[in-house]
Amino acid sequence: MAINGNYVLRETTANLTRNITLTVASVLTVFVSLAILGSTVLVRQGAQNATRQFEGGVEFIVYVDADITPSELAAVKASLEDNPGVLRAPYVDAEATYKEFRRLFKGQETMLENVRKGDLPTSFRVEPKDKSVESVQELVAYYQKRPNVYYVSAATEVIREMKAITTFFNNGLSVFAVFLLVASALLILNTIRTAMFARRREIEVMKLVGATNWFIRIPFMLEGLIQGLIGGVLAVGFVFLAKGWLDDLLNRSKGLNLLQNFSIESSDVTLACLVVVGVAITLSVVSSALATRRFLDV
Amino acid sequence: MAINGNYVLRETTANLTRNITLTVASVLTVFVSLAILGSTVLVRQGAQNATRQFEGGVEFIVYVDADITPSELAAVKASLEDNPGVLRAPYVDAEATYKEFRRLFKGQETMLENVRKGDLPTSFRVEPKDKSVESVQELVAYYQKRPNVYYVSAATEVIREMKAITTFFNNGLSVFAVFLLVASALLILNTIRTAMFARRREIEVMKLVGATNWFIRIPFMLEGLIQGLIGGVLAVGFVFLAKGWLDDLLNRSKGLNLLQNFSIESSDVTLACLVVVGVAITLSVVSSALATRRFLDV
Amino acid sequence: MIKLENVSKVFKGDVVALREANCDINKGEFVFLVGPSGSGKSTMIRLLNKQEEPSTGAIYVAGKHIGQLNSWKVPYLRRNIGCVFQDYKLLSNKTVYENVAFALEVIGRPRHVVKTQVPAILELVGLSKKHKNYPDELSGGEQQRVSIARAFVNRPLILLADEPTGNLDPATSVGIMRLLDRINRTGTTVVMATHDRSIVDTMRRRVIELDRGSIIRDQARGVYE
Amino acid sequence: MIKLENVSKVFKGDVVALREANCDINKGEFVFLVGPSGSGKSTMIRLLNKQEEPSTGAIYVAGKHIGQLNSWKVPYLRRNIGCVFQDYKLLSNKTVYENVAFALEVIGRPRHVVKTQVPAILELVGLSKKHKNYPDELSGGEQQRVSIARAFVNRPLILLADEPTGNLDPATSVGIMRLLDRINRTGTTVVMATHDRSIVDTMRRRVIELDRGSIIRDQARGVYE
Ligand SMILES: Nc1ncnc2c1ncn2[C@@H]1O[C@H](COP(=O)(O)OP(=O)(O)OP(=O)(O)O)[C@@H](O)[C@H]1O
Ligand SMILES: Nc1ncnc2c1ncn2[C@@H]1O[C@H](COP(=O)(O)OP(=O)(O)OP(=O)(O)O)[C@@H](O)[C@H]1O
Ligand SMILES: [Mg+2]
Ligand SMILES: [Mg+2]
Repeated sequence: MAINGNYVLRETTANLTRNITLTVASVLTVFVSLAILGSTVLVRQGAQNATRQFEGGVEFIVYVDADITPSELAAVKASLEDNPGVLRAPYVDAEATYKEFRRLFKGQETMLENVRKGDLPTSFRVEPKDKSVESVQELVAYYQKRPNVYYVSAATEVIREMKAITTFFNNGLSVFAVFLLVASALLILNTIRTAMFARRREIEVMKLVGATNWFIRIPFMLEGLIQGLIGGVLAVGFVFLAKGWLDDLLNRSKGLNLLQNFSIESSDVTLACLVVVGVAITLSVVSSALATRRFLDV
Repeated sequence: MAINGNYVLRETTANLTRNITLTVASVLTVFVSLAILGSTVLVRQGAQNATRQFEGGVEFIVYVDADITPSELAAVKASLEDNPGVLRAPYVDAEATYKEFRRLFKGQETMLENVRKGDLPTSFRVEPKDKSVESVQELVAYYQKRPNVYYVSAATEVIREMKAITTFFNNGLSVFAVFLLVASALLILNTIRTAMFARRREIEVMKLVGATNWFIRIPFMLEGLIQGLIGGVLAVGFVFLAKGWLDDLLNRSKGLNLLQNFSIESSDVTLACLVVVGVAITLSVVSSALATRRFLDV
Repeated sequence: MIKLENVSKVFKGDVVALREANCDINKGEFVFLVGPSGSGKSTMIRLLNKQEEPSTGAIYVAGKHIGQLNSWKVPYLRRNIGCVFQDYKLLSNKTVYENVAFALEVIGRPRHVVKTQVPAILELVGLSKKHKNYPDELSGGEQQRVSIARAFVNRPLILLADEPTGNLDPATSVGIMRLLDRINRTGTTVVMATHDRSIVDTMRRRVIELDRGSIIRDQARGVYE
Repeated sequence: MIKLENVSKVFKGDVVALREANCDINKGEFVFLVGPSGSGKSTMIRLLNKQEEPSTGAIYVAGKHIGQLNSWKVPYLRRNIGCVFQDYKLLSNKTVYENVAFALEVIGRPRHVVKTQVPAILELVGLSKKHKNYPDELSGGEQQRVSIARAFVNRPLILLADEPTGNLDPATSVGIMRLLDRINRTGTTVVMATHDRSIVDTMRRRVIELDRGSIIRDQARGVYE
């Protein structure tokens, strides 16, 4: 059966405009839930960027001299591996260090030009067995004085707190996002069901004069998809706005310990947008498909 | 015309259960928007508590000795009022100081028992004309050395940043809350309109057999009110949860400058709950009233 | 009881459904409205019920100029007018019993009245056995009879019936006409639009004939044509 | 063309709407279904259309056992069966023209076909002037005629008509019957449920009489009773 494009267009428009309050309410809720979802992704990424070095159980980093010899390096490595207080201490070689350096100083060209791979101190990311403040401090003090150790950098109180706070906000936002995604799904589901319910006589008649199920279903599914997409596009706009606000906030709070490492890169924005659009499409397709399964058995 | 309570109950229940997805979606959205609204109130109050001393343009506080004589006090006051760099410097007397002390140390009984009104240094809240860091520091240094001055406390960088961050989060949350409140209002409006639309033939018949408008309207309005209230009650529950989480966060972050003054009192929780319930009722009554105005002119 | 003074009803697109109609129906009369399809019978009935407003002219029902009635008084007017609609207007989510009971509940009748009146009227229209069925579980004629039961259950002053036998076989139609006749004998004014020649010819009551919106005949003991 | 083998239809609450019905209708026949209100006429028509499933028995339409039809084939079956419903089943948000055109659009007819067929059929049922009106702006009889137009616009093999003259005055009824007769002469099988004695008696076609669900008479050139 050939489906007439003109017919589909006409019906979909009619559906969307017939119950304009419900359409607006759906789009708004989809928008807000996806915006919150997007913000959650941004905050999570920003926090991850800020604390990436100290991910997992890594509590301090032992930087070794740049001009260290292989045997000296082996000695440091052995002293870490043999230490009963150390759980794991993977080595970050020159290659990986340089990559991370490039990431951190992206955009600052002079910096990038003047530093070459060999210039940077390589390091061990140390995860101690006992993570209490005292025992970590003891270990830090010990390695600080070892030969060939350039510098030991410990996860400060600030970073721990920062993790706590971002976890808190992340959890809060995730809770909102989940509730809102459920609400959005229900709403899209519902807008379509309402549209179908309002037209159940019409659907019954369509079936009685010989329309196939897909002929009836397609305009309704398109309606759901369009709602989801509008909400998604608005949310993507919001993600960019939020990125602007965050940058602004970060600029104004230079010097504040807590946020100094907090940064949002454009790849994070892209990720957030992809998540938002992906969820928007999944949400609307699934809801529409579910919604149109009813009212079709005449 | 006597309205039959039994009839109203039966119809309202039927309306609420007839379109259960829409009811759930409405309640969820009302809940989430009110929860965000409640959280906004909590964060705003907490930040206000933390920075209350430095509200307005107050940049530093001059504490005077507890045993200061009235004439010495007058001298300090005069030196502040005559200083061309000072815009305003209201005096906080023993009474007000003690009140604030009690507020800050609420729950810590030994502290409250051992300190009497006269023990506390009274203070001037100084708002300088020029609020740049340098000129404030100059003024602080000057008054620090004046006779009878016990201590000068300045708004630190941390407090400024804290204000910036809370403002940021407040704005973000407010934006979400506003969008969501609009969505909630539209949803309640819509649930009722859908209910009325689904029953428009019934309403037409009711009117034709002689039912008054109020007879028809009341079950629908009750439906809206109930949805709003359920959403509101859930949101109140969430506010208490959020209070718990915040307390937890504050406990874990003792020693972190940023949050040390951040506190949420039970009066703030009460305020948040009142706001939530108030908005819930207003929202649902207004939406219902608007929604039921249609479909009634047969 | 019912009086039309120069009543016209023009729909959009200049469709004149009723043209300068004048008539006067006394309390207790039984009037047939006849005329071809689209001649304005249903329109006239809808005007009496204030379902539609006349374009010009005045309509009096029970002594009241219904065009000047406050809108909040309309429900009270309608409680005195039972109406059998051409399309039945039954509530599809209520059973037969509830459909009829509804007409009483809406006007605030106490429950014991509902409980005695409804079964009685259902018995009268021969639907006692179907009282638990929903409208779409009924045949066309059964739905029509539910509509009649609902219109009469609160003993209105006036009964308007728009083709109450359109979907009924001759035998059942005769039964319904006997019922309407009985209702009329209790003093209720009955106005009935119909196409059924045999019914009009048998009953020999007042006949008002419409043609393209105009009253072309008003005969005391008339026939269909 | 149509064949019923021991078909019964029992609704919930043990309402037997059709009891062990057997009949065989050939291509091109014109059959009246008569019987009192509630005797099962509409039920029989709904079974042919697969609007309802029989409780027992087999129904063959155009050689196919429709009870064993794949559900995705049902639309194609229905495209061969035009149906005039007792309650019209018009779409209230579409105009008369759109209601009729809809039956063609749904089955994917190209636009130029729609543009020529629809006005022609509206002319035939006498509704050319009302093609822009919505169903609730039509009189009962006019709605019924739209329903007939829609049922026939795609020239089905079979035309089922459930009381197509229930709301029509005698003169218009005669016009509709002429139309159905003409449709029948083009080879379309017509099954029509009716209460109208005069029509059945005038046409003298095959009559199947139902009473409380049973076929009690199947007469070649029958009368109403
Ligand atoms: N709302 C409306 N808008 C436009 N035209 C209308 C409207 N209602 C009725 N009409 C037209 O007014 C005319 C009279 O309609 P009415 O329903 O009164 O006829 P009727 O005598 O009851 O016919 P029938 O016997 O077929 O029911 C018809 O031509 C109809 O199309
Ligand atoms: N869905 C259903 N559920 C239960 N009973 C039903 C259902 N549909 C029809 N019936 C019953 O089946 C019987 C036959 O109904 P049907 O509609 O076939 O009668 P009919 O001959 O068309 O009558 P009419 O002339 O009044 O239209 C009736 O008693 C009716 O109440
Ligand atoms: Mg009419
Ligand atoms: Mg029938």
